[in-house]
Amino acid sequence: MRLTRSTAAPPPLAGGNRSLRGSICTAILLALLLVLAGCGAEYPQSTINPHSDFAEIIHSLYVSIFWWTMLILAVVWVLLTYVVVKYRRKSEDEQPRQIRGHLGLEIGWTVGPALIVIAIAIPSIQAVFATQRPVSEDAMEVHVTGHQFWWEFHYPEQGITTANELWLPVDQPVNLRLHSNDVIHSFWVPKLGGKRDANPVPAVREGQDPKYNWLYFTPLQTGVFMGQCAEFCGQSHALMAMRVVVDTEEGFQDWVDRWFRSEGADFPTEAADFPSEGADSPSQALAEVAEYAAEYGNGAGDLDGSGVPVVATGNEVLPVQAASTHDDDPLVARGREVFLGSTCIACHAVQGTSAQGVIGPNLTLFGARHTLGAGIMENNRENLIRWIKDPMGMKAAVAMPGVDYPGGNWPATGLSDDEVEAIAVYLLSLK
Amino acid sequence: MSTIGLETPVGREAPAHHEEDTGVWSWITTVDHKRIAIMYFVAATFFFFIAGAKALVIRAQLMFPGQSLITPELYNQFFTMHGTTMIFLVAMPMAVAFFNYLIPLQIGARDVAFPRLNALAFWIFLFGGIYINSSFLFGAAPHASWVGYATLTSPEFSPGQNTNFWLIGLSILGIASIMGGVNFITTIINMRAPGMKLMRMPLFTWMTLVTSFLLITAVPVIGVALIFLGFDRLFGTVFFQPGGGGDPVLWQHLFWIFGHPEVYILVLPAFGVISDVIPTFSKKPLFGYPIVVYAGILIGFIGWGVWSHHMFTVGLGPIADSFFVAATMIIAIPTGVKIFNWLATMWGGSLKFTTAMLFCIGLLAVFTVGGLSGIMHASAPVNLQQHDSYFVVAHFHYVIVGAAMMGLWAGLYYWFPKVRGRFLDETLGKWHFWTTMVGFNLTFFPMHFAGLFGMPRRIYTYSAELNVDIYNQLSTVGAFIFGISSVIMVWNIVKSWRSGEPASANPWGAATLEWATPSPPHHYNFPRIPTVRSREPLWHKQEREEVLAVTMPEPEEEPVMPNPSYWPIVLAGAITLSWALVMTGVWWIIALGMLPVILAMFMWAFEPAFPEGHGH
Amino acid sequence: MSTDATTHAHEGAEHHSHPSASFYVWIGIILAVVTGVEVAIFYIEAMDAYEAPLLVLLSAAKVVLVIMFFMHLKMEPRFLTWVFMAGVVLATFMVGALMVIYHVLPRFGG
Amino acid sequence: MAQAATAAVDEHGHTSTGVSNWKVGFWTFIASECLFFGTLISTYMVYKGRAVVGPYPDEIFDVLHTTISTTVLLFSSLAFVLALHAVQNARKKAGILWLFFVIAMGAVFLYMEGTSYLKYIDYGLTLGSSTFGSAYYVLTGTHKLHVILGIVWIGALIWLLFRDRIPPAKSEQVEIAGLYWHFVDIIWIVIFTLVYLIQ
Ligand code: HEA
Ligand code: HEA
Ligand code: HEC
Ligand code: CUA
Ligand SMILES: [Cu+2]
Repeated sequence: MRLTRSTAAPPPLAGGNRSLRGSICTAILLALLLVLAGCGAEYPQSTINPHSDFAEIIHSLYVSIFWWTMLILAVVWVLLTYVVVKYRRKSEDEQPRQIRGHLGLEIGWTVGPALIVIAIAIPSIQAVFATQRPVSEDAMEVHVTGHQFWWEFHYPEQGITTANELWLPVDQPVNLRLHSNDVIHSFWVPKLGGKRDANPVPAVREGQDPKYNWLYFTPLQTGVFMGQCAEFCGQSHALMAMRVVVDTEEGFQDWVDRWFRSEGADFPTEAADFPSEGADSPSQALAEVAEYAAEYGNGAGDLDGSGVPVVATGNEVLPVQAASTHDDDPLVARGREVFLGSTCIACHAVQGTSAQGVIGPNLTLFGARHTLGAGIMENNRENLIRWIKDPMGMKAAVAMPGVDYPGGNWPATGLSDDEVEAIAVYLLSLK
Repeated sequence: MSTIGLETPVGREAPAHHEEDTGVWSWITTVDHKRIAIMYFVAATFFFFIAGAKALVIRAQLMFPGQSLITPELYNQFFTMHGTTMIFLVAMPMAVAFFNYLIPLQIGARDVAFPRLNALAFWIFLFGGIYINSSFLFGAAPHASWVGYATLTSPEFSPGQNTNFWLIGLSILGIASIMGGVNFITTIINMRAPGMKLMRMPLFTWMTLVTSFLLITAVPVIGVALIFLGFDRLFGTVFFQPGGGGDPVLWQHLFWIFGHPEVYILVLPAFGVISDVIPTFSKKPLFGYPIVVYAGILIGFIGWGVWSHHMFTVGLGPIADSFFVAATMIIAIPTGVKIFNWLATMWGGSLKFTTAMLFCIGLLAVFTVGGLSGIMHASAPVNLQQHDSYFVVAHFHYVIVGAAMMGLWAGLYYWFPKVRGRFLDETLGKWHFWTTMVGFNLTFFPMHFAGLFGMPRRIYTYSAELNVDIYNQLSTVGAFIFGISSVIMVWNIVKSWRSGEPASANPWGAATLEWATPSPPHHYNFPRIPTVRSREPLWHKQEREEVLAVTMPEPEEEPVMPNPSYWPIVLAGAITLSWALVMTGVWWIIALGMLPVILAMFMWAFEPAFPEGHGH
Repeated sequence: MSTDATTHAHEGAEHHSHPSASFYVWIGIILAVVTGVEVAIFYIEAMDAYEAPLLVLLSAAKVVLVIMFFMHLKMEPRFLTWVFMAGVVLATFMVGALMVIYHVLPRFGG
Repeated sequence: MAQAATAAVDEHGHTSTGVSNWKVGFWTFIASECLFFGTLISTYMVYKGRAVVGPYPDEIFDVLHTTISTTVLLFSSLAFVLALHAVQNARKKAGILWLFFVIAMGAVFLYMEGTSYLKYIDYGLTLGSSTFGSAYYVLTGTHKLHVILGIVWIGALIWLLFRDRIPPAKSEQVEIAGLYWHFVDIIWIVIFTLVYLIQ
């Protein structure tokens, strides 16, 4: 809080007008109060508490500009106070000297600020290039897709797709490629650096490169960092948050491994008793899902064959690995069965199962997420049950059906309370 | 040197021998710039309350984390319409009210260059304002923010009429703005009294000229952008549709190419006002007059080359970013020059703290804060943290409310006696000022902190985890205090309109030509046009006597003024209607809608503008 | 702003100072010829390298001719030129700036 | 109308610049129009070479055809100056005749451009087919609308001339319409170069 305290730097006052001085003092006191209120508390989304190289560049720049502006403010306020106090009209027939200007002064207060502007602009421009410098070779690439109203993270090198929680290894440069298939969103995790918009990418002709935005930084400390969509993107813009988990090198590797292990011993391609609403066989159900994905996945930013991804990334079925269900709760097995048998899989994917929907967040390792619903609440059984029953009740305009209303072009799920609970337990078991 | 005019002529006791009509019809058909000005002011104040009420609901909703006083959809409509209304229906028309009243008086003309066009612009503005607000009645208020970024406004993500109301409403208002701009440029260039050289014009007139140039050059840009958007929504073009190769970012360019000059459209009139008020209450001519004029022109000009500072997060690349960083920061220099010249005007003066002067001083104090946070935004890397956070909300309310609005309120207290022949109540005025200062700072200062601690803007609620409740609570309390201050202002206006203390022709001992007319002025302003010999015609004894000898007496024969006409209101109604029909998206309905416009234009063209025998 | 228009000076705005009809015809012919040259440049392949700047230059010349003589801005008070130039300069600046942002900067990697 | 206003607001009928309010106002309006078309042209230029699907400009533009229509429009401007010249010199009949020529050439221009439109639509270029289609039609369509408006205006002038309502002293009414017409011509000069010649 070193920084904010100085906001209150009182311009020194010299005698005079009582009411004016009083009000200025009150203002200063008030500012102090605000700062004090600020000091004791924890600000998880603070812009002035950097934890990455990017954020640090910005912060030191901000601090220097801050002091320049405080200097200017002090000068203006001191002059103003002086003038107001000193030159009050004492009698009605005062005749002040009629001065019309002074060339020296004009030059002075043109050149002075000009110098300050230079002093601010040069480091700013340096920082512009420093924060958009060429990417180093060992940088890890992650493709970020903003959706109304959640985040998708695809790791092309690892072949992982996850949502709403971005896992990163500490001290490892990372290069985020940002885009959106619907409206503009903006990726912002203040402690890890500035924001950058996730724009819908205009379709391009064969052979031309689509234009993506990039955000390149190195997290410098482990921890869970809060972030939030910063570009107004519709009804639930306020509820489009996220977490970035910066883990140790090993922790990150472990997360990657777990992602591939999380599920899938019995990928039910052969299972005869695979139920799906209105579907006679599992293969038909899967076909429906694929069709659905083709149809609606295209919907938002339909870029028909332009070379820009039209559906969310990472929808290929990845190789099945060893099963590992981390929970002995008998509900898990039941939940899994219900989940794979309901409309959920039209939109959601769980690695190693028949659930390979790409319209909603990938739920692999969902149990390991700290939050639910794009970072808006704690991920626990109670919240999850409520969410599955009534997502719209928790987030207006969410594109997901509830138990008794349709959503995102899909009918109500019609699940019973037991089934919902089972699904919740199952999803939480995916760690 | 000169002596300052204290022996001023008294106000007009008896009404002019030409009895002016006062009925409703006379207001509807008026082409008198002074009456149009009053209507502008009343309408803008009305919209101020509407938009302010929305702000209060917004603040109530944000007082505590996780509240749900209103639905997210309604919240989005409220902040969108708060911003849209405040900018296009409050700040701009309120400035235009001052242009209208003062420009002919300050340059020594009897009316503006095109009186009927003036009335037309007013009615279009009013109908456009009503049209865009009527969307609430249909539950379809605009909801995509005042900047309406594509693709959120594309038919796919904003089905329904909400966005159509917005884009059609804004284009209607745009027509009025361009008409106003043309009219004031012509008036100022062409209708100055003998001797009123450019470099003798009052600063307010100068800033009106610059603002008008910004209007006629910036508004067409958003006009075309709105046409594109309308075509995308109604006729299937792909200007901003990524699927068809359109670039949503182009909308942002076009919007801000308009949008940044727009913010100077908001603030320059206020700068003009205080450049006239401060000298009067300092009993000193404006320090560095030509420099202040050039600085204003420069601000308007450079203001054209900085738009992408609203787009640093869009990913334009480091070269473009750097250019816009530098261009933006350069604006600090002419703005600072203005500030220092105002301070120098007061330096060594004899300051009288009337309410008008207090608002000027308040403006100097708080505008600097807002300007400096603008400089922080202008540093692209820093902007990446501050953009779309409450820090920006703090910045622009500090400059808009703290400068544009406060400047106009200074003007209100200053010129009210001219308009009404009565003073605004100074005691209530002081209450207004101090509640404004307290309420304003309490509302918007804490927003800096909310922003620094990571609160994004345009969110209907925020998480308690962010720990920004205290700042939001202070803001909310401040907003309600600010609300009270606005009520005091209106109360003061209403009360003083009826029973304020009578004011003489030049009650403040001011220097400029508008004070050489009785309060209120004749409807023809000047019986005979005075000749001007200096920048402060009323401060130089001999010149004052000459001017007053020409401007004060009742004329033997009244100058012929343009006829009243109801065609402006009819044409404005027809234009609004025909524009509104665009919502149908059916080309022949739109074409049919043009008929009344053409008809009204025809009738207008053939109606004599002047009484029999006076036209050419 | 030294271009100060004082009230009583009618800066040569009288109509009879306008050129004769044949003068206008000559301007018209020049315009047509320049158009012909432009189209020729378009078709001659050897000119491709200089095509864009040349064409812009030639059409700018045509625009200036029309404005100065057909619209006799040359004969009007200086102030009108200022007003018009404000529009032209800003519009040109806008077109140029957007072209640079969209077509030039991407070549430098943004 | 506004000339009259000038007289009423200034007893000597003087204006500060010596030209009428109408003329100052109209030049101001033209400055505004520069930005209007500037934005349309900017957009066309931004999307130049970026259309995702055809037809592309080089596939459909017939430069010779457009050269002819351009030249016609150019000569209509010349006809207008001659009309104004005639009106100013009290040669009413000649004035009317030249104005008829202006309208005729405007109509030829519209006709030729209209046939091009139909051809382009045949090729598959529509408002919504690509950014090229959108930007091209809205830019040139807006220009065409200006031409139509100009024709209506000139029609009204002819009518007034017939009725002897425009004596030489009031020739400014024709002059202002001329400013408009020449401006529309200028815009086409720019469009012709930027859209058709530089592909
Ligand atoms: C009245 C309106 C007004 C005015 C006058 C200004 C003035 C300025 N504005 Fe502001 N601005 C807005 C209205 C205004 N703005 C609005 C409405 C928005 C938000 C729109 C939206 O997104 O909804 C905005 C947003 C905005 C942004 C984008 C923020 C973001 O969204 O990320 C930026 C970035 O550069 C910016 C910069 C500036 C600057 C540099 C000035 C300068 O002109 C300020 C210059 C003044 C000073 C600097 C103080 C006085 C000078 C001195 C005492 C001299 C010495 C000073 C120095 C040497 C620095 N403004
Ligand atoms: C002229 C411009 C102007 C003015 C004067 C104001 C004035 C105020 N604004 Fe404004 N504001 C904007 C322009 C302006 N604003 C813009 C452009 C935006 C951006 C919109 C967007 O993001 O798209 C914005 C956004 C904005 C937000 C951010 C919303 C969000 O991002 O989610 C907030 C939040 O507090 C806010 C608050 C206020 C307050 C409290 C006032 C106060 O000053 C208002 C005080 C006035 C009153 C309180 C009126 C008095 C009314 C009563 C007493 C009620 C009685 C009612 C009746 C009789 C009907 N404004
Ligand atoms: C129409 C597609 C669709 C269907 C069907 C669907 N969902 Fe979703 N789901 C979504 C979308 C979209 C989101 C992201 C919502 C948001 O945060 O804005 C989501 C989010 C979730 C989340 C939170 C994910 C996170 O990372 O926070 C869970 C858990 C979830 N869905 C479970 C289910 C279950 C269980 C079902 C079936 C009963 C289901 N969904 C059916 C689309 C769907
Ligand atoms: Cu996504 Cu806001
Ligand atoms: Cu700006």
